[in-house]
Amino acid sequence: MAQSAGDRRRINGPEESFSPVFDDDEEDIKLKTQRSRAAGDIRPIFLQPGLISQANGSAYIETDKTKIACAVYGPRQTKTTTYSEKGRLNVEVKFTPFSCMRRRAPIRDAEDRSLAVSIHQAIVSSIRLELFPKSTIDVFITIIENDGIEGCIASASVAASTALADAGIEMLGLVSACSAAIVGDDIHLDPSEAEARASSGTVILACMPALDNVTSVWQSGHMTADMALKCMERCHERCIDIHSIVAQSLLEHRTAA
Amino acid sequence: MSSSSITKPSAADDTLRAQIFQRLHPRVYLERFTAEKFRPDGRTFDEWRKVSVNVGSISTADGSALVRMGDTTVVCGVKAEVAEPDLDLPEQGFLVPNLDLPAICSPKFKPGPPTEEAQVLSDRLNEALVTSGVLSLSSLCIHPGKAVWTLYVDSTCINYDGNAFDATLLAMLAALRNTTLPKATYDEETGRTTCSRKNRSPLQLERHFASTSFGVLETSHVLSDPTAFEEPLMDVALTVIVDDHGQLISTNESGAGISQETLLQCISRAKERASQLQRLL
Amino acid sequence: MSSRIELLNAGLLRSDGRRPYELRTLSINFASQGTADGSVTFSHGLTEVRVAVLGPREAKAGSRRETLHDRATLNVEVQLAPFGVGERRRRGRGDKRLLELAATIKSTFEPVVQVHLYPRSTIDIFIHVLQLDGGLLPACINGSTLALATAGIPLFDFVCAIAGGVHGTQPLLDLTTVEENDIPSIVVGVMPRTGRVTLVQMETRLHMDRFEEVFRAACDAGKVLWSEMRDALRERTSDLVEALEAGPGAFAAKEVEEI
Amino acid sequence: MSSISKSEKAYIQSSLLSDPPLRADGRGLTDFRTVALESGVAPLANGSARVSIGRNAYDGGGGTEVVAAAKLEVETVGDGEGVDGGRVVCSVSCSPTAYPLLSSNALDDLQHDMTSLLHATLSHPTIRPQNLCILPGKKSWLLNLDVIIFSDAGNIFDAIFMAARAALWDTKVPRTRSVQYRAKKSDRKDATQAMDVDEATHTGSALDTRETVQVSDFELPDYWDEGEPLDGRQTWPVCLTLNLLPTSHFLDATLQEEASVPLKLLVLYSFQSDTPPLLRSMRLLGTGVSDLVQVKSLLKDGEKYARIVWTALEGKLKDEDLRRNQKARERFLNR
Repeated sequence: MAQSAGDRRRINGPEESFSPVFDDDEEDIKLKTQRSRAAGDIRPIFLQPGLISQANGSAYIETDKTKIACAVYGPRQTKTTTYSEKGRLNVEVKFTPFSCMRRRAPIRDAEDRSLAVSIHQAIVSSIRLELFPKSTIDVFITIIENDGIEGCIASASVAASTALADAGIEMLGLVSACSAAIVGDDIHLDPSEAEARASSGTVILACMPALDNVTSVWQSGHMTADMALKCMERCHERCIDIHSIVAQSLLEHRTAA
Repeated sequence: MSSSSITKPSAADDTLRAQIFQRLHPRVYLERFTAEKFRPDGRTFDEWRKVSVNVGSISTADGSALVRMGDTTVVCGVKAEVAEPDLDLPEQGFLVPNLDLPAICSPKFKPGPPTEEAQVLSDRLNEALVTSGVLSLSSLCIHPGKAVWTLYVDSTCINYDGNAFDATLLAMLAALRNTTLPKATYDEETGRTTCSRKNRSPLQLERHFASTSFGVLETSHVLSDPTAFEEPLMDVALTVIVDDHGQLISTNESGAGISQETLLQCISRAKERASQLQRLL
Repeated sequence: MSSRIELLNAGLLRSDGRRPYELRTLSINFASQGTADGSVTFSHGLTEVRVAVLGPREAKAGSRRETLHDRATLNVEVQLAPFGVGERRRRGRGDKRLLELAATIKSTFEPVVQVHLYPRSTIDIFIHVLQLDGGLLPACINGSTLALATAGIPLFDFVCAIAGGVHGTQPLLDLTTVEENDIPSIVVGVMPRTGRVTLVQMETRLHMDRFEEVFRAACDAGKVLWSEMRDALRERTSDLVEALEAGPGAFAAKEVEEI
Repeated sequence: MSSISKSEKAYIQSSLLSDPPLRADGRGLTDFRTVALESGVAPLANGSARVSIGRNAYDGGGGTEVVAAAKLEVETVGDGEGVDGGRVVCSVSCSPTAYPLLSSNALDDLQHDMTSLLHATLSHPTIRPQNLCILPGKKSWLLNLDVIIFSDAGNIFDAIFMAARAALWDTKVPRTRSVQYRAKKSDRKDATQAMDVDEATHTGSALDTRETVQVSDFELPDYWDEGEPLDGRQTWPVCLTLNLLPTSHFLDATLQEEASVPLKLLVLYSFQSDTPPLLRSMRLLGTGVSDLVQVKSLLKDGEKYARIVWTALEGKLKDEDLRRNQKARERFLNR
């Protein structure tokens, strides 16, 4: 992976370096696609609000290998001069360079933005932005370790919603999100990176279980409409479970403080 | 505020007033504490914050560490890649340390390219790792002149509550200690390097050391391990790096001058601290 | 100066069959483009550009600081379609060549557009190059002239631009890419009514005597272009007047014919 | 992308919800504006198409206008990002004319978001054409699909995917023939045979290990047409944007309608005769919420509309094929 040459703002390595090539790559992939839990089970979630003391609100989420930190700053003044009647939600996603199998050079790239867009979509409808004219709510997300982009989007959306609640920002409901992949004829919930790569299609669903509505659907790959609906229903069921985890962790955090 | 109508301000009111006072007159706020020989977070001057180190939790990195120093949290991951060595140094690998201070860690940073602070810290960290000779670069050689390891030591600050340098250096050293490299072989015919997934060996670190930072206020008050609130108010910032045999590796001082006495005092406390940190690793 | 393609054969015919002073086919289409105030699709041989003019209007949020209190500013942006050239290459907005081209076009039009009539405003000229076969700058300038005119922005005069070159001692007009790459060339922009020249660009070496010859030929060619462009504009205007007189719904009849 | 006043928004919303629903241009909720399509608009590309939705009749201008073009490049497998079997890379760029009010940064972000949807959908490994492979394990085609938005008068996603589909349909992959260099004369015969085999069956030769070892390069034989169409060109999906009202939905929104109804569901379907229709992508975009029951019914309706669009497009593309091939054949004969 090439490092941007002559970037004087960072310590630079050699001009070019490459990920190591392993002699037994294929075996490894086969090993990784093996799933240790049932198709309908998601990875265990560890969710901790309020770890980042500098932020107005924050949350750290860990689902097996995936590790994501999220902080909310604001509502604070929007820097541009144009008047906006509603508040602005700004989501920024950053991968740490060591978060993926291949090193990611520390430059903002396409994936960061598309992740941010989908997380924005998942949480924007839950926030009462009309209460914050001329203000911006910044949601910053750092992906420390990534095991499947679908899972990352879902977990990051959950973390963002938790952090928003932790920041005391008024919302209509907590957002929870879950992903699913079609592997063969089965639906595997919360797929890992290897599973998602082996699948023919994936679905990410974000919803507010307390209000029984859907804030985001993100489907890619190919599948029949029936299959997509089945995926969404399964995800929705899990979202209800995730919702109680989020509520629980927020409650514990409040009583502990 | 008419005090006659309010008989007893509640505790919440007091906290809020203290917060406003802290915001508006930070220096006076701090001085009121130091006059009582205490610091805003309840520490005495020479007290350090609690440190915890957690290594090897990131599977996508070849070595990793998470360090919490008080509230300051730094994650460091080492990624090893294969590169061609420099022509004039055919047997030397590369060690590339960087610190990122993203917008997530503090309200004073904005998204975008590295801030000046991050650049300065990255430079100082690079200096510290290079001058101390923590790792012999020739041990990173796979095949002279053809292939060497490049170790990207990337750190990200998740929560910035002062003294990022100590926390990051500790995280980088812990991550390097935790790093294992796959056994690599260079094939002269194809010019490619292949690695074995099963056969991994740890890095050979040459030296163990730690850094300790102090802030000096009005030449007499020496505050160890300053927080994000204290740091900008300090007259002098001092960092001392010593190794596990008590040998001084480097000192870095910025701001107004300090007396020799203070410096010696700091160095001896740094030695004490270094051995404490070594025990953690 | 050797190329595998013979640029000019013994019978004084060029690689695409034209004579030295012959211009390529001109096609001018005034179809509206989105919300643009003036627009034209201008093709000159195989070179095709779309020009849209927006304004005079308030500057975009980001560039409001650049407005001037006593006149309008011109803002020229040029984009190149990745599939419009032989080898696909994405050129971003920061591409040096395109920026330079935009700057040239801007400085060409600054003395021509009556900017003093619109203080504190911006006139945007957006150019999209769809296909490229030589004569990029002339096509952009001619297109911009027409687009500005259709936007109803007062101009002192037309600007008609054309490229010229010299093969051996023979001046050529309206160069294709193949010719541009091989022979010294100039671009001349004339204001035909006043006979003034607002642009002469030369990036290669050319003998003094040859220069004058090409320059004169190019100035004459500019006048020829002018008559074409003026006719096209007149036709459009008379169409508009006709439509205005006929009242609403008159165009519907024309639509049926077209399909 | 246009900003409209609150009262204008309320006016448009209430007329869409009235019974019968009213739209400013008199269309029904599921009516499309006129769609015009022309393929082969960029002669330097391997395939191209221009799509406009709702252009005015008198000068062919106005409306949403999108041009898509596919260009093929040879890539070495394993070099940089080259992948065995070829790959598709999509990009969308917007002319500033299309979004005159956006700052250049906002325009970049918009381009980016459109690119990511187009790329995620069309370059998915499950849809990759088989004949992007030139020499198995060595050389492959890189298909660059560039979409340019010239003007946006609403319903841009449908237009992008229609143009993309038409351009890919129009794309011709040049015929290639493997060549090998061998010194010995006795092997010549074998070599020519190998060439023939390779020319006839492209993918078949991949199984022949003797071939893959020896074939070192390829050439482009001269042929009267520009090549063969992409494999499985029927599978490229069509996009349908359903604009969501509380109780109903409508298609092909204009800019004003888009501004007053912020939530939309994008569904992308591909239809093949032998399999049930496949969902290629689905996205909920904008502010507002939906629910599973609504999504379910929308998927069903979306499939119905998408099939209509697909059928119409398929018919038009076949016409274009005829028109273009006719032209190509004539040109070849007249040479």
